[in-house]
Amino acid sequence: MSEPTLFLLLLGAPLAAALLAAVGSSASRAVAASTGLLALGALAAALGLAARVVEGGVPTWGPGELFRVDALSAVLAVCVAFVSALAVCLGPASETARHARTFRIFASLFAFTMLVAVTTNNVAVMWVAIEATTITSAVLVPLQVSRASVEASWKYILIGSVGIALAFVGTVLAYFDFVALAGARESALHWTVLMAAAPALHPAAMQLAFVFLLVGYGTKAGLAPMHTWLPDAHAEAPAALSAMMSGVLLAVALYAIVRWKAVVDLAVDGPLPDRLLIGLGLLSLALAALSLLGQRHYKRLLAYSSIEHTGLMCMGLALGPLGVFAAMLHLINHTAAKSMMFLLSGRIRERYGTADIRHVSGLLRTMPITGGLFVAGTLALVGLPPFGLFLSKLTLLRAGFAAGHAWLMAAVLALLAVAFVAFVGHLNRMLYGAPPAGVATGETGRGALVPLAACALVLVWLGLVLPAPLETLLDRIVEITTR
Amino acid sequence: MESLFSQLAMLGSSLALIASFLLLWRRGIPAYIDAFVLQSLALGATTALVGHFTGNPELYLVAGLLTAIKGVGIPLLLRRMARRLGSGRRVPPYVNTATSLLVGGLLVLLAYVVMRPVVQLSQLPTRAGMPLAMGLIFISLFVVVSRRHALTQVIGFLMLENGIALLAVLGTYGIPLIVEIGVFLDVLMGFLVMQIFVYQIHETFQSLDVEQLNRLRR
Amino acid sequence: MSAASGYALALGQALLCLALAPGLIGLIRWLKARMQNRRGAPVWQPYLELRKLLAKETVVSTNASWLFRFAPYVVFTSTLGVVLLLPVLAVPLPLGAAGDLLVAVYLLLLGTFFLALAGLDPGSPFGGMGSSREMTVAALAEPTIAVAMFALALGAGSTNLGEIVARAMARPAEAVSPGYLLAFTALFIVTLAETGRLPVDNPATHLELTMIHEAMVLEYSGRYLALVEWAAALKLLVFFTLMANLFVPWGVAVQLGAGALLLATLTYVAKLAALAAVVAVFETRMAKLRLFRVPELLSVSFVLALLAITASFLSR
Amino acid sequence: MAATLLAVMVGAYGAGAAAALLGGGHPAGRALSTAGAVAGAGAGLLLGSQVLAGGPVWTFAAPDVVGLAGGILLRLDALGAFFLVLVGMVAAPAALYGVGYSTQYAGRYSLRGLGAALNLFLLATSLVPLADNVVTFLLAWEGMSLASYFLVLTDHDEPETVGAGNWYLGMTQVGLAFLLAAFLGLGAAAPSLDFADLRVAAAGSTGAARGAVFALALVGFGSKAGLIPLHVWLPRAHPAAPSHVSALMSGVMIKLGVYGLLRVGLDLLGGGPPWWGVLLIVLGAGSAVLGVLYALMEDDIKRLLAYSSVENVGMIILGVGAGFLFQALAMPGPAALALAAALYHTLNHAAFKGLLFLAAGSVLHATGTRNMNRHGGLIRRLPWTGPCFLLGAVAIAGLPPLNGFFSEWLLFQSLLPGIGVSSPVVAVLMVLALGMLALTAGLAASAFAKAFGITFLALPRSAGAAEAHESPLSMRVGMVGLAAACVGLALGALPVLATTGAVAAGLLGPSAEPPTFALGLSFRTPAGLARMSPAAVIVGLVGGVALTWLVVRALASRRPLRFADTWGCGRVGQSPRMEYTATAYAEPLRRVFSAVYRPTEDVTVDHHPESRYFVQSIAYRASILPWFERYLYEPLLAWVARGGRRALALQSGSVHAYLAYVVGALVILLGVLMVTGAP
Repeated sequence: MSEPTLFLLLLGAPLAAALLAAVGSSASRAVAASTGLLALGALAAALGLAARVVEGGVPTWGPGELFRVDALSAVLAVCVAFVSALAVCLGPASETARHARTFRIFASLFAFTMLVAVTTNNVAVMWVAIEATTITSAVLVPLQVSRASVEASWKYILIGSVGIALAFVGTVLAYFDFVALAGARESALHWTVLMAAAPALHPAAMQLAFVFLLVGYGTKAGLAPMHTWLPDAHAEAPAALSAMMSGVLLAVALYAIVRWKAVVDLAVDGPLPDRLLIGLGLLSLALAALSLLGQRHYKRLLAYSSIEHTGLMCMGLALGPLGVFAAMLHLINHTAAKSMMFLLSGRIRERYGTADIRHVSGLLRTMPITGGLFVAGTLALVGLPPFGLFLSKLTLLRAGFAAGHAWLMAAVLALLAVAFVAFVGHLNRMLYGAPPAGVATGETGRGALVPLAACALVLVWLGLVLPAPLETLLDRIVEITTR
Repeated sequence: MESLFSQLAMLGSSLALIASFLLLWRRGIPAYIDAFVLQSLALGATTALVGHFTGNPELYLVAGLLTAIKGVGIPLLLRRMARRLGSGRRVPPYVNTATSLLVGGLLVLLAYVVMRPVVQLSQLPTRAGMPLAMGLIFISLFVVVSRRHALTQVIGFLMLENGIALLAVLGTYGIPLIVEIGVFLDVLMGFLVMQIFVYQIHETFQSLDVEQLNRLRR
Repeated sequence: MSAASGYALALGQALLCLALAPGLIGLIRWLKARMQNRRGAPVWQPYLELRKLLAKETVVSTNASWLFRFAPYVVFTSTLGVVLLLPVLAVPLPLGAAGDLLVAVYLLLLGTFFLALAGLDPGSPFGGMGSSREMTVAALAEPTIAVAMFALALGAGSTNLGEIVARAMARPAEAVSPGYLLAFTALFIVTLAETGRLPVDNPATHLELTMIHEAMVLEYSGRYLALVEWAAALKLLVFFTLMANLFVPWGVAVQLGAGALLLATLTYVAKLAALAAVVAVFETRMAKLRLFRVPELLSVSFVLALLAITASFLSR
Repeated sequence: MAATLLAVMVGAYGAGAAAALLGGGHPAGRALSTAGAVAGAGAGLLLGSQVLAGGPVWTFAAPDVVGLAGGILLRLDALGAFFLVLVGMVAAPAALYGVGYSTQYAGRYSLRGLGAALNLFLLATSLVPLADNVVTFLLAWEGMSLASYFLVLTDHDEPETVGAGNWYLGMTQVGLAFLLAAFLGLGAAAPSLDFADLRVAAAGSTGAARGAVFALALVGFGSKAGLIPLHVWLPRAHPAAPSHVSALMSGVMIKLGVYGLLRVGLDLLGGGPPWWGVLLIVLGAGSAVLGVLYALMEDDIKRLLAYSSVENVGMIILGVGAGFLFQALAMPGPAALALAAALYHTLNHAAFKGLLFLAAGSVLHATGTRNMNRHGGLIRRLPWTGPCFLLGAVAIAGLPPLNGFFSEWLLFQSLLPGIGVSSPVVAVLMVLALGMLALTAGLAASAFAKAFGITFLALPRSAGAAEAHESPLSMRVGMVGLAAACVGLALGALPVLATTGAVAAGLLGPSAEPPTFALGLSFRTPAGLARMSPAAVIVGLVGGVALTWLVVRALASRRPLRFADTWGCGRVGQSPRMEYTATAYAEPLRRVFSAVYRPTEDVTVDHHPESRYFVQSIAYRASILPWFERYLYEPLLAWVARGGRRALALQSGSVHAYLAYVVGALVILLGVLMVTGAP
C-alpha cells in the first residue's frame, strides 16, 4: 500500500470506530466486531509504516508535511496501536452495555489523539493532541460513578490540564526564540525545522523553555513530583483504560520530552538538560519504589510501578547513546508488560470484587491461568531474566556505569531491590492461602486470555532475542536524538 | 509609530494583569467571573491591536474568536453554573486576601527576573509586555493552587490559558492559525469536561469544596 | 631400620602400652589410698577386674540398639590407634607417616563421640546427662589441645610427633623454653579434663549428679565394660606419654639396640610413675569443681596454649 | 565430545522439565522427569570430569540469543568443571530421592510444578560455572535463585513457608543488586561484558576500584553462600523446602557462592592486597563458630543442618581467605594448598550435607515432624536411614575415617604456614583462626552427637516416632548413593586432592604450580609440615575394630547376652519422658556461651490444687537472642518502612497539595536555572 493510504488507515480507523460506536447501538455484536477490526487495521497500518521506516524511508503526509513518521514515531505508533487494539477488543466486554458504548467512543478517540500526537511533525499540534488525550481519557475515568472515581477524575483533569498548559508555555517560548532568530515562517513549529535551526537558538531562552516543557510533559508522563494524579486515576479508571493510560499514554508524554530534548541538546551544549532528567528520574524512582512498600491495592501497586519505570526510562535518556537505546527498549517492554498486567487486574477485580490485596488470596487456585500470567507479569516488571525488562534494565545500568555515574547506579540498584521486595511480598499475599468464601474457582472468559498470553510471549521473546528490524529502529532513534 | 504600538500593547497586557489582581482581591464567584470577562476583553483588544499594527488579518479573526468564546460564551456558562449550583456557604480560601495580594506581587517580580534574559533576545516592540504575561501565568497558577472552590479553580485554569495566549501574541505576533484554532478547541473541550465534572462533584459530594475530595490516600 | 623391625617395634610398643595402662590406674589409686592413709587395693587390682569382667555374663538394656554393642569396639580401637602414633620408646616412628598429632587428637574425639552416643542409647537420664556434659567438656578442650600441640609443632617444623621428639632431643635447651612450659601446663589441665580426673570429674564416685565419664558407661557390663575401662586407662596413658616424651624426651631410644630399648622402657616407666605421683598428689589436695566452673578452667588452659604458640613463634 | 555432552545435559534437563509439566500428574510423567534429571546430572558429571582429567578448555557461543548484552557464552575450565562435578554428584541422588519424597505432596500441591522447577533449577545451577560473560552468568544465577524460590514455596499452605520464601527472595535480590554493581563496575570501561575483557579491565583499574568490586562481589556471593551476617535466609529457607531441595540448596547452591568468590576474586581480579584475605578469614572464622553455636541450640533437625551449612561455608571461606592472603604475600605453595583444602572440603560438604538432609527428610517422612524432641528410637524403625545419618554425622563432625576429617586436617595444615609469616598481624590472626577452627570442630562433634543421639537412639518420644516406618526404595537409593560418595571421597582422597590442587594452581595464575603432594601411600604437604596417609587411617580403624572384635570374642565368656531394664535407681518401668531431650542436651553449652546466646527462659509450674508441694505440670520455654535479626535486619527494615511511610505521606489526598507540588517543582527548577545561570 502507498504511504498516504497507510496514514489514512492509521488515523482514519480510530475515528471511524468512534463514529460507528456513536451511531450503532451499544449491545450489537456487529459494532463490537467492527471497532475491534478497525483497531487491528490501525495496528496493521502502524506496522506497515514501521516496515517502511526500517527500509530507510521517512513517510510524510498531510498539508505541508504535517505528519512525518521517523523511527521514533514508528515505534511509538506501533505501541499505541497495539495497546489500543488490546483495550478496545478486551475492554468493553467487562463493562455494562451503557458504559460499553461510551467506552468504545472515547477509547477510539483517545487512540486517535495519541496516534496524532506521535505522528505529527508540528510540535504545537503535538501539544494540542496530548491535551486532547487528557480530555478524552478524563471522560472515561469516572465511567462507574463513585466518590472515588469522581475525585480521581477531577484531580486527573485539573492537574493534567494545568501541567500541560505549562508545556504550551514552553512551546511558545521556544517558538518565540525561533521567531527572534529567523522571523515567523509557516512551518516554524515543525520539529525538523527546529532541529535544523537548533544550534543557532539562544541557550538562555531554550533552557527556560525546556524547564517549562519538562514540568509540563513530566506531569503527563507521571514524573515525580508531578505524579500525584497517576495512582488515583489509574486505580479508579476501568481496567482497559488504565491499561492504555499506564501502558502507552505515559510513553507518549515521554516521546514529547525526547523530541524536545533532542532540540534543546543542540541548542544548549551544557549538561543541564541531562542533569534535570536524571534528577527527576531518580526522584520518581525513589518515591515510587518506597511507596510500593505500604500499598494495599494491587491496581495502585501497578500505577506506582509505572511511575518507577518512567523514572528509570527518564534517567536512561540522559545516559548517552547506549542509555537512550536501553530507555527506548525499556519503553517497549514496559508497554507490553503494563498493559497485560492492568487487563489481568481487571479480570481479578471482576472475580474478587475488590482491589484490596488483603481480601485477595488463593489466586492460583481460583484463576490458575490468570494467576500464572499475573505472576509472569510481576516477575517481568521487577526485571527478572527470561523477560525483556531484565535485558533493558541491564543495558541501562551498563550505560550508567559507562557514563561514570557509579554512585547513581548504586542508588538505582538499591531502589530497584526495595521495589522488588515490596512487589513480590504483595504478590505472595495474593497467590497463596485459601481463597475467600464465595469466590468461584475456575477460569471464565478464556478467549480474553489468548491476547494476554500473546503479550507474555512477546515479553519472553524480547527477553531472549532482539529482532533485527527493532534493532535498526532503535539504532536509528539513537542517531536522530543524540548529537 | 513603534512607541505607540508598544505603549498600547503594554496597556493591554497590564489591564489583563490588573484583572487577575482583581480576582485575588475580590470575593465571591460572580466577582471572579467579572474579572475573567475583563481579562478576556483586554486580551482580545491586545490581539486586535497587534493584528492592526502588524497588518496580519488572521489576528482579527483570532481576536474575534477569543472575545466571542472567552469573553461571552464561557462566562455565560460559568454564570449558569454558579446560579444553579449556588456558590454555597462562603468557602474561605487557604490564604487570606492580604497575603494572596502580597504573593501576587512577588510572583510578578519572579516573572520579571525569569523573563529578563529572554526579553533581551527579541527586537519586537511588544517584548516589554512579556514579563507581564508571565506574571499573569504565575498568578493564575497561584489561584488554582490556593482556592478551595471547584469553580474558582476552573476560572484559574481559564486565566492560565489567557496568560499563555497573551504571551504568544506579545512574543511571536500570534502562533499559526491552525494551531490557534486547535488551542481554542482544546480550551473549550477542556472547559466542557470540567463543567461535567463540577456537576458530578456537586451530585456526589453535595458541595463544591474541593477539600472533601481527599479520600484517595496512600 | 628395616621395615620388619619397625613394625615389630610398633607392635611391641602397643603391647607394652596395653599392659601398662591398667597398672597406671592401679598405681594412682594405690598412691591416693596411701596418702589418705588407707591400705588401698594392690596396684595390679585393675588387671584382676579386667579378667573378671571378661569372664562375666554381659547384660544389655532392652532399649539399646546395635550401636550400644558396637561403640566399645570403636572406642577401644581408636584409643589403641593413637598409641601407635606416639613416640613411646624409639623415635624414628615406624608408623610416623600414617598420621600426626591432629590424627591423634581427632581419634580421641572419635572415641568420645561414640561413647557419648552409647551413653544416650539405653535412654536413662544419667546416660543423657553424662553424654551431654562429656561432649561439652570435649568441645571446650579441643581448641586447647590443638593449639598447644601446634605450639610444639611450630618449633619442630612438623606436626608429626616423632619429629617433634627428635627435634627436642637434638636441642635440649629448647625443652626448657617458655613455649614448652606453657604448653605443658595447658596440656596438663586438659589431661585432667579429658580423662575425667578430679577437678573436672571424680573417677572414684558413682554419685549420679557429679559423674561425667562414669555416667556414660553406667549401662555397660561384662566384656563391653572391660573394653571401655581399658580404653579409658589407655587414654590416660596416652596423655601421660604425650606429656612425658614430648616435654621430657630424654631416654627415648634413637637407634634400635637391645640395651637402648631396655633403657628406654625403664626411663618411660619411671616417667609414668612420676607423673602418676604428681596426679595423685594433685587429686588428694583438690576438690571437685562445679560443672559450670570447668569452662573457666579450660579457658585458662586455652589462653596458656595461645601464649605458648606466640612464645614459640617469637623464639623462632 | 564435550559439545555433545553439553547438549545431552541441557537436553536431558529440558526434557525432564517438559515431561514434568506435561505429565507431572501421573507416575509415568514423574518417572520421566526424574530420569531426565538423573541423565542431566550424569552428563554434567562426565563433562566436568572429562575436563578435570586434563581435557581441553572449550567454549560454546550463541551470540544471537540475548545479543544485546553480548549473547550466551559458555566456557568450561578447571574451576568450572570442578563445580559441575559437584552439582552432578548431588543432583542424581537428590532427584532419585525426590520421586519417593514428593508422593506426600500428591494431593495438596502440583507435582507438575515441583518436577519442572527441580529440572530447571538443576539446569541453571549446572550453567552457572560454565558462564563466561556477565549476562549468561546473571541469567543462570537468576534462573537458579528463581527456580529454588518456587521449590521452597512448594509447601505453601504453611504460613512460615511463605515468610521464608519472602526472606529468601529478598536476600537473593539484594545479593543480585550487589553482583550487578560489581560486574558492571568492573566492566564500565571494558568494550564488552565477556570475562576475558573484564580480566583486561581489572588489570588496568586502580586499587581502590578493584577493592570496591571485590567488596561488592563479597556481599553478593556471601549472601548466596550464607556468610555471617548475610546468612539469615538460610535457616529459614532450607527447612521450609522439600528435603531433596534442601539437600541441593545446602549441598550445591551455596557452593556456587564460593565459586563466584573464587571466579571474581582470583580469576577476574587476579588476587589483591592482603586485606582481602584477612577479611575473608575473619568472616569465615566468625561464620564457622557462630554457625555451629546456633546449630547447637536448634531443636528442629533441618534448621540444625541449615546452621551447620553456615558453619561449613565459614570453614571453606577460611581456607579461601588463607589462599587469598598467601597469594598476596607471594607464598604460592601454601596458597595452592589452602585453596585445594577449601575446594576438597566444598566437595565433601556437598556429599555429607546432602546425605544428612536426605536422611532428615526420611525422618520427617516417617514421623511427620521436624522437632527432635518428638523423635527417638528411630535407629530400629528406620534400619537404612539410621546408619546413613550416623555416617553423615561422623563425616560432618570431621572424625576419622571419613572424608570430613581429611579435609579439616588439610584446612588445619593450610593455616599453619601462616603462623610462621613475618608480619605479626597475620600470625596472630592465623593463631586465632586456628583456635576458632578447632573450637568449631569440637562443637560440631557435640552438635551432631545431639542430632543423631536424640533423633535415633533410646525410646520414641511421640506416637509419630513410635509408628515410624522406613521410607520407600527411591529415597533409600538416594541416601545410600550419597553415603557411597562420602566413603568414596574418603578412600579416594589422594586423586581428588591432586585434581583440587591442579584447579587451585590454575586459579592462582600461570606462575603457581600445583602443590606437590608426595602422592604415595601418604602425602607430605608442600611446606613439609605434616605427613598423613588416609589409607592407613581407614584400614587401621576398620581393621582394628574387626581384630578387637575377634580377640574379645575369643577371650570373653561364651554365655549369651541377657536383656534387662535400664538401671533407674530401683524404680519400676522406663518411660520416654525420662530421657534427655535435645534442649536439655544443649543446655550446658547454652550456659557456657550465655554471653553469645543471651538466653531467656520462662518456667511456669502449676501446682496440684490440694497441696503446693505436688506439681501437675511444668512448661519450660527457652529462647536465645537472634543477634543479626534484632540488631541488623530489623532496624534496616524499619528504616526502609519509615521511608515508605514518608513517601506515602506525599499522597495525602488534597488536590491543592498536588498542585502545589507541580508549581513548587516549576519554581525550584527555575531557581536552579537562575543559580546555574544561563551561559
